[in-house]
Amino acid sequence: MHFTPITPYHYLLLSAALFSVGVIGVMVRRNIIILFMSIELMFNAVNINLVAFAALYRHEVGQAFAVFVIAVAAAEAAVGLGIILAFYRNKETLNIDEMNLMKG
Amino acid sequence: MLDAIAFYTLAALILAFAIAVITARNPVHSVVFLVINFLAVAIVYIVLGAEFLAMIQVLVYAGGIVVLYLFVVMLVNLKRGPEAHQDPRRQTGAGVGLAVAVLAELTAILAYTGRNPLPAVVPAASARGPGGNTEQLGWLLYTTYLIPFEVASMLLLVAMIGAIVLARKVD
Amino acid sequence: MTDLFVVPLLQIVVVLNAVLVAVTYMVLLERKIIAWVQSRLGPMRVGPHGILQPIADALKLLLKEDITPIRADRWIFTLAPIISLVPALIAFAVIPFGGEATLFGHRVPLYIANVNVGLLYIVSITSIGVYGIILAGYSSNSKYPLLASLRASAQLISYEVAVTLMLVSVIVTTRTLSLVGIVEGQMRQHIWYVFIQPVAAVVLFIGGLAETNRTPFDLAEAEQELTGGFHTEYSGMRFAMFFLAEYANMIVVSAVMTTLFFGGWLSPFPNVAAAHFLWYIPGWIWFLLKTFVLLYVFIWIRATLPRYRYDQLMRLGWKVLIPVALVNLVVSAIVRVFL
Amino acid sequence: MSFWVGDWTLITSRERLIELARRLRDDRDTAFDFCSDVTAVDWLARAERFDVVYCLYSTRHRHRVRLKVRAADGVSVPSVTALWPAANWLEREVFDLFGVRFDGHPDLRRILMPDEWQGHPQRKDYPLEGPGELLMENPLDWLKLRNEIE
Amino acid sequence: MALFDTDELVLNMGPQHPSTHGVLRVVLRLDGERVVGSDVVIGYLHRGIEKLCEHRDYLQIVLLTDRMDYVSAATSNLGYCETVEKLMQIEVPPRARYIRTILAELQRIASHNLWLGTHAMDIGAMTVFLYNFRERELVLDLFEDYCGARLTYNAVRIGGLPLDIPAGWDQKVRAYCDLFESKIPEYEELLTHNRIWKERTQKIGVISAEDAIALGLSGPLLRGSGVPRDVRKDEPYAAYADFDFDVPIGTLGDTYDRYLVRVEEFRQSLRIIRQAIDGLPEGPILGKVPRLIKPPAGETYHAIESPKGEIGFFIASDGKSITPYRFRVRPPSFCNLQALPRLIKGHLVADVVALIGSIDIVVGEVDR
Amino acid sequence: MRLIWLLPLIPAAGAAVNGLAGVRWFGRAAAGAVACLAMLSAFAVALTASIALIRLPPEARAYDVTLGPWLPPIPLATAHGIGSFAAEWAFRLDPLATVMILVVTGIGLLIHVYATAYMMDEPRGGYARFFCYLNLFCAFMLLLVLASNFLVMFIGWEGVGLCSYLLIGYWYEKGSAATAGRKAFITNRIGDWGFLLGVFGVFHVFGTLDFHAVAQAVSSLPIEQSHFGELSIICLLLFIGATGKSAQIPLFVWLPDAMEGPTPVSALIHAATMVTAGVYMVGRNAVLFQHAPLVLAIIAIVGTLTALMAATIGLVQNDIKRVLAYSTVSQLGYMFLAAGVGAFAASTFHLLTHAFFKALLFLGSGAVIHAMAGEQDMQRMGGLRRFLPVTFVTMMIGALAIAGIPPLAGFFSKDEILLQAFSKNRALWALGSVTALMTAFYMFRLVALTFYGVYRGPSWPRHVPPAVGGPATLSIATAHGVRHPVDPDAHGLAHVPQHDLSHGPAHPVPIGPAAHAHEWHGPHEAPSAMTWPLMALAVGAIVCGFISIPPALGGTNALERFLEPSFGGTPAAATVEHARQPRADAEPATADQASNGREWALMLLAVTLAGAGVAAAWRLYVTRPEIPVRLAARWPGLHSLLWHKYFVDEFYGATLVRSTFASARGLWTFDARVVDGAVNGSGWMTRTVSWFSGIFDRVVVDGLVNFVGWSADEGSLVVRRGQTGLLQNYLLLIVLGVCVFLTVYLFAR
Repeated sequence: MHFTPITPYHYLLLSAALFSVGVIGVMVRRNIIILFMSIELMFNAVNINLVAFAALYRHEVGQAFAVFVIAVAAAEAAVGLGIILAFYRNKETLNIDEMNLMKG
Repeated sequence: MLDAIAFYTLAALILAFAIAVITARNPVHSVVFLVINFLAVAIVYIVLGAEFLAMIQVLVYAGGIVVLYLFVVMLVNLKRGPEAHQDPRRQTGAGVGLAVAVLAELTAILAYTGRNPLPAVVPAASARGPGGNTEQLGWLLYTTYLIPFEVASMLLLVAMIGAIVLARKVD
Repeated sequence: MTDLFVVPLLQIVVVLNAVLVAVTYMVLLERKIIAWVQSRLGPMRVGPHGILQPIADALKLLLKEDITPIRADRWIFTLAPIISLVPALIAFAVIPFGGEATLFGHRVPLYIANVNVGLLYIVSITSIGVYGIILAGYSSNSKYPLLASLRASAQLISYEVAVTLMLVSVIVTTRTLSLVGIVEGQMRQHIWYVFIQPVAAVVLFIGGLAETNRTPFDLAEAEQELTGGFHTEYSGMRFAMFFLAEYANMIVVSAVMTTLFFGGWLSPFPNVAAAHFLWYIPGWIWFLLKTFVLLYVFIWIRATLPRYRYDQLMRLGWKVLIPVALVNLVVSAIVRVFL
Repeated sequence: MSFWVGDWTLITSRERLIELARRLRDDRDTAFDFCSDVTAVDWLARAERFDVVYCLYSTRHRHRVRLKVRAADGVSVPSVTALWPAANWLEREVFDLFGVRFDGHPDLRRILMPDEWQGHPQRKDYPLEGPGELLMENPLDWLKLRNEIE
Repeated sequence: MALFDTDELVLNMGPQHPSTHGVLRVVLRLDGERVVGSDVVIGYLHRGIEKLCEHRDYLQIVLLTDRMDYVSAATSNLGYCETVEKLMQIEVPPRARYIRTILAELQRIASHNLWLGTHAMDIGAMTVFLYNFRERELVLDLFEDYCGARLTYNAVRIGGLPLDIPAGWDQKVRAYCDLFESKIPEYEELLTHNRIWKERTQKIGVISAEDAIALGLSGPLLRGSGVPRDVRKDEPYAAYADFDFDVPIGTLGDTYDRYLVRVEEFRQSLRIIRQAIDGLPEGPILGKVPRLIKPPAGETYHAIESPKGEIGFFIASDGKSITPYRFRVRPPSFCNLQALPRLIKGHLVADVVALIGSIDIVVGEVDR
Repeated sequence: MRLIWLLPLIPAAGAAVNGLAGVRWFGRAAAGAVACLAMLSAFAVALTASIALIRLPPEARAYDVTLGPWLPPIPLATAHGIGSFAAEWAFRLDPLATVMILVVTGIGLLIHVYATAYMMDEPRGGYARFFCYLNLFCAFMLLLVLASNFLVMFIGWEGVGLCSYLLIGYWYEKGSAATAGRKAFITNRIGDWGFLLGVFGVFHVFGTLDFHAVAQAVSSLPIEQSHFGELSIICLLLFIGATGKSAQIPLFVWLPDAMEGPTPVSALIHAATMVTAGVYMVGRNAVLFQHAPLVLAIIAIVGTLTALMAATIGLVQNDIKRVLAYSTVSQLGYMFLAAGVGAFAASTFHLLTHAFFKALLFLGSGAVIHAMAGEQDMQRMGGLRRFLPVTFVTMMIGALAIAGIPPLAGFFSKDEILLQAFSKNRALWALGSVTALMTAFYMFRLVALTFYGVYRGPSWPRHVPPAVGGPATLSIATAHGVRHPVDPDAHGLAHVPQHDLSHGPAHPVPIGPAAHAHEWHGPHEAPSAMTWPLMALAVGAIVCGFISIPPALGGTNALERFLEPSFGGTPAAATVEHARQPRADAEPATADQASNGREWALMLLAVTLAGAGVAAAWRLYVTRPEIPVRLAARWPGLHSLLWHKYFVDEFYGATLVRSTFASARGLWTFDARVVDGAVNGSGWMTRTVSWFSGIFDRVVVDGLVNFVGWSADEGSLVVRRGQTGLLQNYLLLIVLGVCVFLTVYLFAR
């Protein structure tokens, strides 16, 4: 690893860091909306990875996968936010710690 | 040199705003940081030669999905702060620790692998001339990945219907 | 180095200033045209025929007290007008005002960038502008702006679907996303695309009215209903920014329409030998002329039509424009593939 | 019943008001379906000091009549809102300005004066002057103050 | 937005709001943008005119009536003076009655002009507003010619008129009628067949004939619901019995019908003015009026048709003082405004604005 | 002509649209328009195909279309060894089919149009459902008549039966309608059983189901003049099928009850088209039947008896639709009489004319019922001539036509049948003539009771209702565009619910054309969508007789000539026909003239009889209305017999139904005693055994299971604590997993 020139590894590293930030966000925050945003960060980290690989291998497959990831993210956001709204209606809270219906 | 400057600036921006997203107290602020973060990521895509993806990133992510977040944040006017109650069983510290560990390990792996010198990033677009990679991407999506593409569109449709059903007023 | 840095920078400076001036004078133009429609004179006091009125207005706005409501979300309140204005301005980056011109021995293109995803760029950039309105409404911590911002965001998102779909059918015709390429395509095909895609042109124009929050879709800033809408709580320079953004957006929409459908910088009948005398007028003048005509239509509509209601607007968007756009897209694709 | 300068006036008692009003509204020959106005007159000297006046009109026969009910201070009058929804605000106004209460009114609040206002300004014994602000806000306090001074 | 389950939003429309036509306050309970409940709060402009009048002599009161419905002051003057005339059994000379009719009808046109302009403005059609104000100016000019004032005319006296018409005034009125008649199509062209205008007004705030009568609506609102009631026809006053005119009525009782009714009233007013100008009799303009106006003890109620609806005056005299013992106005705007919560329920915020405009209130008259 | 396969498809498509989409989404106008449009286009196709067919030379007038295989060839044993059972989607357009498709589409179209107005008061969904059924019916009927083999015909056969069931039971909320539908269906099933057996027989004997092939095969077989061979059996079975569908003795009982359906249904299905399917089928297999003269004789006798019996019942019925129903049965009997004497062409001719005038009469009765707000009892009508001029005139034309008054359609066809019967068997002819007399009588009884005399129906408010609102409301009403409530023309289809006065107490939910929201304001003419079809049919009833004027009247018997190839089939069959038909071309000229004279005489007699019937009806029901009452009083037994329709229903009830019930009860008793006893006994055994088993189970097995559960419960205590329901705890584990994986990856390299 050197600082210059910029190789795909740099991008992979950036992606790893972004991913970790997302993970920390998911771990730490209790507001479910922010949780979702952290997940979006993780998606982005993955996308950076894919695009970096696409640049590395000079082939658009990586970008194609990134497109799919974006589509999945959109679907996830739509359904997830729908669930949030439905949940909020019933419980008047967005605190993930109060959403423990799956408790054993 | 220029690309190094660009990369480090962008990386700093992305990470800074990502951290801002997860630390902001007000969810609306989080959303705003998230938008800026996404714009920065879009620029990364451009640098990597994926203009189409960059535009999609802005259009779909920043312009579409995050607006949804903003909407929900504004619709849900909270009577008590969501961060009011913390379940004691949740090991926040362990989570952060593990995340950092993952990062460290990934860095280690990359550093280890990165010792083999790789060619610098040459954006795919410049390799392919002025037509850009949009056309290639289109070909790829509509030939090799046609079925995944259609599946994705079905997924979006289902998600749309699902979201409407979920968010509908029950009466 | 000159071509890489100096020329674009100069271009940016020129375009930015021109746009800002144009926007301020758009306000005057609008006031004048509406006045004429309503058989009165409009501003007459500042300068001959009110020609300096925009400067006076700008000065007034600059010197006005800039109030931040006490319970507003302070920095978002400040950020919102910026978010609103910046996309409107940077959208000009890809608009081709003309072909190429020779200036001081340099061949200078009359556009800042010829991006090969130009059309997508415009769409994605304008989609960012929504944030300005939503955040303005949210951060004002006031009910009218909140209602307005919800209205505006729903409206913009809905109409964006129709507009983008329409753009796709235009792309099917043009086979390129580059705005320069589109103009050149019209040169090559000897026809303005408005004649190939008339439905797209009409829907795009309606969508453009809606996306720029203009009458009859100006619900988000309906003075009579929401006391000014999302910028109710704004004053001074920050209000001016919203104002500038709206007019800049109008110009963007008109310019894009011109580029897509009315042959951009091309003179009328560029391929007819008899009309070659029109070449003596530079392309960018043609471009501005066409844009101006479209802007005039914007203003004309404002002077003529009442305002839609929110639900009617959404109905129009979802039940009329989007189906029309879809049908148009399918038809365009069929024509493109089979004919 | 009286007739003067072309106007018919009926005077009735509070007990019979509703019955009479219903007859006036529903009878085919009277059919007073339109309640033009409800107001009151404060005859200060009289024992039953208020006249509550209902101005009625018939959109079918195009004739008018006035219905009058007398009420002493503090005595309430039955509300005719059930017969003529139009009387809603008009009765509120009479209550606001005269203090005549209406039994059975769905929403008897002040209408023209602020909710916390004291006294009923259209009464003949309402003070007409006072020391500025205090009168404007609390005329009865001012009255008390004046009495103390005297 | 109604898709999502949101809490009810309480929105204070007014007392400072561009579309509440003064200091009207409407408290709306909204579900999304749909009105689920509302409360109309008035009284911000309450000046106690009724109380004031009980402390002014009969002539001074004419001035105060100007200040009630300040966009149609002449009708208020007329209604008041006729009530006192009825109370005192004063005969008004025919010339005065004719001129009073002309003034009342000009006033109706001016008032409807103002209404149409602001109503269209509320719905977003700004050009109509300016067109209407342009023509309203002309009426105000006529009034200025007649009495020197443009808004509060004080134009009628008990027993007749203070002034005869200035020379050439009748010709000006005639010219005005011709001019204005050519202007009505301009408004109609912009609105009547405009799709957006129709979508915004048709089936908005529908009120049936029975409900309209029960709610005590009067004027164009009642006629818009299809009830052919007009005080000018049913209980003719001034010189209306001499003229030939139609009472336009609507069918459905929605905002669009009320608009059509008022626009047609423009034309009917012009018809009346022309007949009055053509048949203007010669003679005195003031009847036999005692020096001291002190009506006998008694009370009366008299109503005329103001542009807003039935404006009635109830005056009780104790026969001893030179001031009325009780002076009461039946304000049409007040009674019509009562229907607002009923009209706006279930509609959207934008319709609230249209309906406030459709009722045509002047808060000066509502609050008095 | 290549497009004849479209004919069933178009109405089927209409039915699909109305049934799939219409019931949920269409308004009345849309549903009606879809159905009528389907019929209109079908009619257009039929017309073009017919014209194309007529243009061909007579011997070439047959056109086959095979759409494709339906069943692949299956080897099956037949009487002549192994045959290959194959079925194709094959259609055949020949002159007979041409007549039928024209009748089905043409009259069907008119009735559709009529029904759009008649059914206007149905709920929106029901309206679309009705038109779906009606279209579906037409599709099946066309399939039936166009079929070129028995199997395709059977689909149509069953399909029309189904549609008939659906449509009779259209007002399924009404008990009597549902019962009538079931009755029709079950009775038809009995007939279908015969038909199906006949088809099996056909295949067994000939090894094919194609009509043409069967006809060819059969023409080479000898005629079973005296013995009752396999052909006769087949024909008898097929005829049983025909009696079911065409309501002949003994299976006619369903048709009168089928009048529970809406009147257009009665007109289309139970008068004009479906009930003629049996006649058509017999005609279609003319060659086959000609080889079984014994069966033909049975057919002729059954037909005659049916005609006579139904006519006698029709004499005394009071329900307007029932009179017409019995009349239909009677006329169908006529057709079978004609078929039985071998005059298939005459039978088809009568089928055609009958389709016109009977549809006309039914629709007219529908208009009357509509006018009387659902009243069907003729006793409660009378004098309607004034109120319903159009209906009156058209129904008069129909009655004249059915009575056989020249020159209306019925005269020619009926005369032809009688002539043929005369030449075959005088007894049949005599009975037929008596029937003709009775036909004229009861038809004019109907007309007289309905349209003449004094009005006997319920009264209606004639005075102006008291004005409630005074001048203000009146002007409101005017301003609102609502017409005045006392204006008789203003209310359109307004009636009072008075349905079922003749059927006992009405159903709580008012249904049928009588269910109206508004008050009934007296009888009134039907809307134009109903009167126009009436007029069109009236014109048809007048002129359609002229297409086959007998030679005696200077005509050429065009229709019969046109139809000849369909019945002849092969030269051999043609010779048979010639041999049996004294009036055929081979006869010498003198015989021709003699027969002409005879024809004249017969015609005169027939017309006289018809006139006598009319006159009698006129005297009994218009000039001296008290006579019928006296007559009924004098012969109470006879009247009761006729009034109760010869007690056939009761007879069936007492014999067939009760015996079925009795046998069912016997079986049930057996079931309860023997079978249940055995079952119960074994059950008791099982219970005893299982009690022991249960003890074992509780102690040993449960103990084991509980132990396992208990140990799992105790054992999972540790694990369960990790199950916090907290999302992030789970995520923590995932990240831990990733971390471990990466560690392994990092150090394992």
